[in-house]
Amino acid sequence: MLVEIFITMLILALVAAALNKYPKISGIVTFFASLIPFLVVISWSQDIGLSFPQFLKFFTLEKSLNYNIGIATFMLKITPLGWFFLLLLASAFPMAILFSITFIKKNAGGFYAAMITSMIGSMGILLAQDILSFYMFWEIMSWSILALVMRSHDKKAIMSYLSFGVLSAMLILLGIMLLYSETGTFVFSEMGFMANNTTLIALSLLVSGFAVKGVLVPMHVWAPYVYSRSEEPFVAFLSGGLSKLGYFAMILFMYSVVGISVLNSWGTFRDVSIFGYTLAFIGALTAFIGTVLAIMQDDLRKLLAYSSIGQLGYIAIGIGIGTPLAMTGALFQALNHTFFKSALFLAAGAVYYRTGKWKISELGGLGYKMPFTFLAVLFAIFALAGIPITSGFAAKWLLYEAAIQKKFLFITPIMLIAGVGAFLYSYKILYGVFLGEPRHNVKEAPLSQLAAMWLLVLPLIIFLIFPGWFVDLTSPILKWYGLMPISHTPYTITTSLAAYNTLAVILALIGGLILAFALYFSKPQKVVPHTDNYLAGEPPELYEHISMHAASKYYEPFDEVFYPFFKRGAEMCWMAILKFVKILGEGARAIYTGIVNDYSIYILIFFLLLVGWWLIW
Amino acid sequence: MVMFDVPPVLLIAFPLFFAFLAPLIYYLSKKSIKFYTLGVLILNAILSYFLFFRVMDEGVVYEQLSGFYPPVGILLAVGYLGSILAMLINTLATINYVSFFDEKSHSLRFSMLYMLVTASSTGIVVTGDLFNMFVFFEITAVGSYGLLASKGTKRSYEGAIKYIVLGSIGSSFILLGIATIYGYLKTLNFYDIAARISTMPIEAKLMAFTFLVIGIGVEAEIFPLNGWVPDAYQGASSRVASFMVLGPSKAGIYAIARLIFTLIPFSDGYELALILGALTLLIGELAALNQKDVKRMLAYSSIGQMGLILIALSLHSQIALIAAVFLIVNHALAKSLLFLGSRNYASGILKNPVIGASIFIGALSIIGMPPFPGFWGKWYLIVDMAHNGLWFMISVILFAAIVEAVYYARFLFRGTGNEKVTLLPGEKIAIISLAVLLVIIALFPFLLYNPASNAATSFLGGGP
Amino acid sequence: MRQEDWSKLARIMSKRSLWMVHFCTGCGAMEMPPVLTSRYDMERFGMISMATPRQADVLLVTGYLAVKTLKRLVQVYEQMRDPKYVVGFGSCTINGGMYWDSYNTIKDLSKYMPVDIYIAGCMPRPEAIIDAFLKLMDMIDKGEATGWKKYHKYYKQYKRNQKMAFSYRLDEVKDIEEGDGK
Amino acid sequence: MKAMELFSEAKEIKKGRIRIETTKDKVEEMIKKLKNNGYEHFVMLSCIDWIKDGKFELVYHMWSYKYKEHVMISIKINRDGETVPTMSHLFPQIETYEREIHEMFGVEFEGNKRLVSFVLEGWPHMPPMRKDFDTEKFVKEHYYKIPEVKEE
Amino acid sequence: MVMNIITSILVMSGMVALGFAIGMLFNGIARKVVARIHNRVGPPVYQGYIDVFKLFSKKTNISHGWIFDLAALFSVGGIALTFLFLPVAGVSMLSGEGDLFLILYLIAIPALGFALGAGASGNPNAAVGMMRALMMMLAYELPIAMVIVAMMVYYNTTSLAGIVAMQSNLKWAIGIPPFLIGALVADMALQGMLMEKPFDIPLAPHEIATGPLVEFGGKHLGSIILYKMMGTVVETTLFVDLFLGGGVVLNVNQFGWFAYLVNFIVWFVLILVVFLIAVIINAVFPRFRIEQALKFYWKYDALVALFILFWIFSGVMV
Repeated sequence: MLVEIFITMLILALVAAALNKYPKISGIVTFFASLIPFLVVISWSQDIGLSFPQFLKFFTLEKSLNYNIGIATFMLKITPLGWFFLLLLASAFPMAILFSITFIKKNAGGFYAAMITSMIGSMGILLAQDILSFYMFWEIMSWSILALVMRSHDKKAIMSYLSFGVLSAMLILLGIMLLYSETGTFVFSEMGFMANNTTLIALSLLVSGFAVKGVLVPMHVWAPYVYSRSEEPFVAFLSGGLSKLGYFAMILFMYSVVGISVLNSWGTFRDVSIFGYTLAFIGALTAFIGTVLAIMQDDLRKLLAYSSIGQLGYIAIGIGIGTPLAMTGALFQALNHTFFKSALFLAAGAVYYRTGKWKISELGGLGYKMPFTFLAVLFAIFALAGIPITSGFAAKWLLYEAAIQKKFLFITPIMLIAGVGAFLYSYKILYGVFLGEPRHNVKEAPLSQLAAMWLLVLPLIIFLIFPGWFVDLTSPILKWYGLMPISHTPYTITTSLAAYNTLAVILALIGGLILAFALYFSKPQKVVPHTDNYLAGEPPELYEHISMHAASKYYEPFDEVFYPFFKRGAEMCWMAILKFVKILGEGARAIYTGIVNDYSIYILIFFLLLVGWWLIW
Repeated sequence: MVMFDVPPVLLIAFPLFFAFLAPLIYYLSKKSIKFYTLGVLILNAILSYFLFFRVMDEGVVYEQLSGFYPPVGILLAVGYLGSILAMLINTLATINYVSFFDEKSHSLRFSMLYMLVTASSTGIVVTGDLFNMFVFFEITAVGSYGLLASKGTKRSYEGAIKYIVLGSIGSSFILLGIATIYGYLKTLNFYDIAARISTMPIEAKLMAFTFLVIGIGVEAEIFPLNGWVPDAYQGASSRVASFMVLGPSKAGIYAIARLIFTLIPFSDGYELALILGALTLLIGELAALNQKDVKRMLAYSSIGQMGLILIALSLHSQIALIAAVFLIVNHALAKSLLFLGSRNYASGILKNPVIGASIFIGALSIIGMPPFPGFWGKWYLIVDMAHNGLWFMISVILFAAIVEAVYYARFLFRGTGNEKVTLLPGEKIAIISLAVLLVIIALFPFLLYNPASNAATSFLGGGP
Repeated sequence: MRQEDWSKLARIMSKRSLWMVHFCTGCGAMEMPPVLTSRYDMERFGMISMATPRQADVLLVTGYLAVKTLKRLVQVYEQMRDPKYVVGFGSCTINGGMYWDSYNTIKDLSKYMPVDIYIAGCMPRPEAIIDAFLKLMDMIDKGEATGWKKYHKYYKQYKRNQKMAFSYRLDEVKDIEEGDGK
Repeated sequence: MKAMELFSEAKEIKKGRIRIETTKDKVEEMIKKLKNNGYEHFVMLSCIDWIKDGKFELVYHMWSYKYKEHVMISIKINRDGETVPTMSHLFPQIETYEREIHEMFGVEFEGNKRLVSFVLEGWPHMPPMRKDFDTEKFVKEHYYKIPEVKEE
Repeated sequence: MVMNIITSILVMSGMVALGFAIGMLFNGIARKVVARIHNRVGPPVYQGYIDVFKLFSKKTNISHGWIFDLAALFSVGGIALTFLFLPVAGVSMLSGEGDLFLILYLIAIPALGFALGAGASGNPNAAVGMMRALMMMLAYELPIAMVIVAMMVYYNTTSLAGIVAMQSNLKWAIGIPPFLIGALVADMALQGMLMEKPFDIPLAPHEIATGPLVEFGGKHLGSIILYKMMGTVVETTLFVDLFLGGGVVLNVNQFGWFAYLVNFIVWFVLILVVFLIAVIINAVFPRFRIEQALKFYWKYDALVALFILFWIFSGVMV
């Protein structure tokens, strides 16, 4: 059955590609194909110990599958961890497709086919139980992403994605080969580990390879280019969905394959393995650097890209700490990020669809023109910034608690300050795009785009009220790792340090709003247009050519202070390495002089060297 | 499956005979020469299939020629690898010939040379006799000079002359090696030599090995004997370069394999091959990184691939040899595809997505991305190295793969988007068929795995 | 009845919390700093200066007004929230003062917007200013400072006069569009 | 004393102040020459209405920080409709002076693209600085005729 | 059960009302104190009540659309919500249901609502002011986050009520040497939080016409001013809870209602003192430019905070 599902999706990908001339029909076909993974996830829910409503279960699937292709066997099996991440991807994927039905117009067939292929690869990764199938599906996913990135026709994006994609693939290959040579088996479950340096090196290589997909500093250089130049539905899925695969793989290899006891045997720091601590620190650094760079951007997509980097850093923190609290927080952050970042990228696409502009300084005042898009963005941004009006806060709270529980004195302030930094760039999006002076007379986004955004925002609101449901969702994973699920009721989470009661927050907020309403409706009001502003008495109608929108260079003092520190970033280091390799290449090229005499002399020298070798030997 | 037992000699004799018959056909009808050549190549390819299946059925096929018994007489010994390569060379030569189909002035000499080189390359991989192999090498080389020069530009002549010079040096070294062996052992039969090589004095053995490595190394594009490669490939037309990659160079690497496995197997030989392979790989890939000219870049990349194959051979283990077979097949398919597509620009990819996808597949396979054969080759190679703990070499290979990815990306996306694409229909057919072959092997890797596994066993046992 | 009590309370409160916006056109601007600072300290009456007309209750016109300036002044006045009061400083706002024969200076501010209280002098001293404000507070308390109501009521006439001034022609101004300037 | 050396028609009216009377077609050349010889500051452009002669006198004031000299280049044009070429390409600030003089005296400057209203927005009458414009009469007929707001 | 809920709702409403009342009173006190320092008479201390009443009694109210109105709603609602999560004089209303992290993020709700309204007004001054306000927030948040984290680790709880409880019996955090320095650091940060000079560049009335407030008037301005006034109470209470034991001097279980009374009085005095320090600094300082403020907080204040972190770090390791 599982094989048939893969084949069905592949066939639907081909059908979508064949319908290249009819983008909408192709999109609808792909939308149906994109629902398959979601149905698969639901039908597996009972197998991993969750009670989902029975009527949602459309078909029964085998839990594991060994598929022989003649020279190798692919072992696939659903695990709680894989199920959870598949849930994220399978929910974000249909929304991206739904959005693209109206968004993608050129060469739609190729787009949809590549999207489905990337989803197939992701499913394979999440189900893989051995090194070979893991690596193969990883590469299928990576290369279908490349096909999508290529659609941008942007050399920088393609080259940076390609170089880093291959770098990551090679790091992963090296890592898994080391693991294989240590254990002599391909199958994850049969690997028994010794706590030696080889495993440490292997794990470091693997994690740095996955860090490319998970955009951790300093492997993040490709992301801003790719995120800012490709088509929005794809970027939404890439940032919201596919980047999670890096973190899935980190958890898989750190805690399933290698195991916590081996991690701890390399040394611990306050009961957290040094390996995990380093990862957490890199995560915190990523959160900070991503945030600061996001504040400096003017391109809406680049801002979102850097903010994505910053938010993904939190997941790495949680994975690094590795306590039940931290793992729940990391998974929660992964879920939130999937939904809010997909929604934000889709909203950016909707804005572009209507206005044709990406620069924040050229947009403005769309909040009244596209109110539903604005509200979706507002909720997504609440989640991003961790305002306790969406579930975004609960995730960050869990991570903070986990860090304090382990007495991490230096990581926590960095996390906090990155959280505050998120307010800055969030407001830049809100003000620059949706508030302020209206400049475009546009309509609301099309229905399919709105539906996609709102369906993504909805879970954020649900999990705000019931964070306990989320903890239920993750408890199979924690149990699988032998950790105790954190104590909770549907709307409270309790830790050893404090408690968080969402119901109290919501009720108090409602109470506060009632009070504010009472004050607010005490007097009638009239609405004036935006041109009726106090501008030191200067009538704005005299100055039509001057823009009153202050969004260009919005955080200029901030840029002035921070730019000197971020001038020489990771990108320059990578460029230096590239330059060094190029110099090597020049040297290699210089050997081939094009003069036949030289070549003859090479042969002679080689002959003499060999003879010399034999003589010495 | 086997319809009739194909004698291996037919594979060589058939095209040779028809090659010499070609002037007659040309005299009768100038236009039909290309159909004639194509027909011969197709027939030969079909013969090679039969031979392949025969070998798969019966194991190694021996055939004595001219009535003398070995070790005096000439022996043809078609092993598993030989039959795979014979099939590969003949099939791909046929496909590649399709790309020449649209040329207006289809000269007699070209057709003859083409058949000649095909036949002699096949000869190298099916022979069981050292001197015989030398003769075929000479024929291959002479034919290749002509083919490389066939473009008729200054550059192509220059490249061909460089090849002639280096090829002559190589030939003389081979001859020296043969002489050394013959002087001590009084035989040129592979089996005979292999059986009695231990009786040779060590100095003579080393001397013979050195001479032969250098001589064959020129053909097999091993650093530092491969000076002719970039110039010759750059000068030749892309289709000829494609043919060179799939034919003579594969025969050369087969000869190297025979040398280090059958003829003079000793541990330092493997070590030397490993070092040479690594050097060839690194220098080839690094040189390709900055290369602007596409054909020259592909030539450097070819060098790198040869190094990779040599590394695989030098590990002399079952899995590594399987990897080597995969890499050889992958290189023959994908690199000739890329050479054929080297005139296609990024804009062409957009205009013709099928061609674009084919070239993309070729590049992916060369870089070693799953599920294409290049991946399986590298995978098995790295698995074997991981077994042996050759971490440094693994790093070198992976580093080379990154470099490869970078310059292939440049290759795929080069051009400003305004170039006129002038791929001929024949070239397109050839490109697509090669891509289809790659996909078939990608989907059904066991088709290649099982013969490769047999070949590896046979080679490790000292057979062909 | 209750409504009336309510508005009475509102008047008492707002007279003790007059927030001003200066429209500093002439030399009157020089007289304001001493009024605000330690020597005369207007804040003891709850009066502070505000930066924008949106927040302010009192508009101070501190000197002569060119026609071009009047345009801006009208805009600022209309941006203020009701109830709002206008204080005219010095003889320039009353009859043009020393600019009585200038071709570009308006002569009587009350033709263009309702002035609740004028302060005579060229310029008035801080004591006079404080006295005027105390008067204004009295007027607010008694409900006499009704300039803003007048502006709404005779909006057409004010607009006509403003247009006449702005266009430097009397004959071209005919009809004013409907509206009460709220 | 630099300007005295540069131009033969220059007259020193008192110490450090030099007056040059010339015609409008030579002005550009002279300003250029002065600019290149240390008179880097264009102070202002003024206009005088010689109503009896029927002339406007335009005076270009320039100042040299090096020589501490004030040079006044004076030209006379007819009051009725004679145009003057703009000098705003030599010193950008001249554009604003020309704009003002255009508004106040009605002098047309050829080539100045920004002769829009400056202080008087939408002034429909005779330029007010001309001596034949009767200010008092205008004030009486305009400002005093604007009616009071009548309370009904 | 029902009675309990009603009682707690009544208590909470009463506390919110008290908070607003104290906030308005503080506004008057601040103006009076500044006036006295300037050698002026100054307004009466009840001036805050008059101003708020006047603003809500304005006849016309001008809005710039529904997003603009959100500002008024979220700022008052959000600050009331935040106040409920603070332990005030040992009375923990909802502070058991959330912790210090929650409070730090809850403070952002009114600020964000306010920012939405300011942005929606379309006035460039508002945007510039909001930019400065957000940057100021980023600036002071770093030192205060470091100090708070140090305290959390020291007391091994993230709950503010827990921290207050740990300081009972007058074992105030300010008596512990690292937190004495921490209190100074936090007081500097408080100056920025309250937007008092030298960190009042976000408002800067003479420069950008009160920045975010530029388009607010009438009931909108009234709401915002209520939020600001309550904000002073919330922020000073936060400071007092962290460093001065929340003003708890008597044990409630031991002394009953009398303890509540005394605690409330002590709490009021303490927040007044903290507030007056800020006001007095405000009265005598000029203002920093925003990048100067950022550099001040991140260079000097944060450096001292880092020193505290290392201090605690060494203790925790032992």
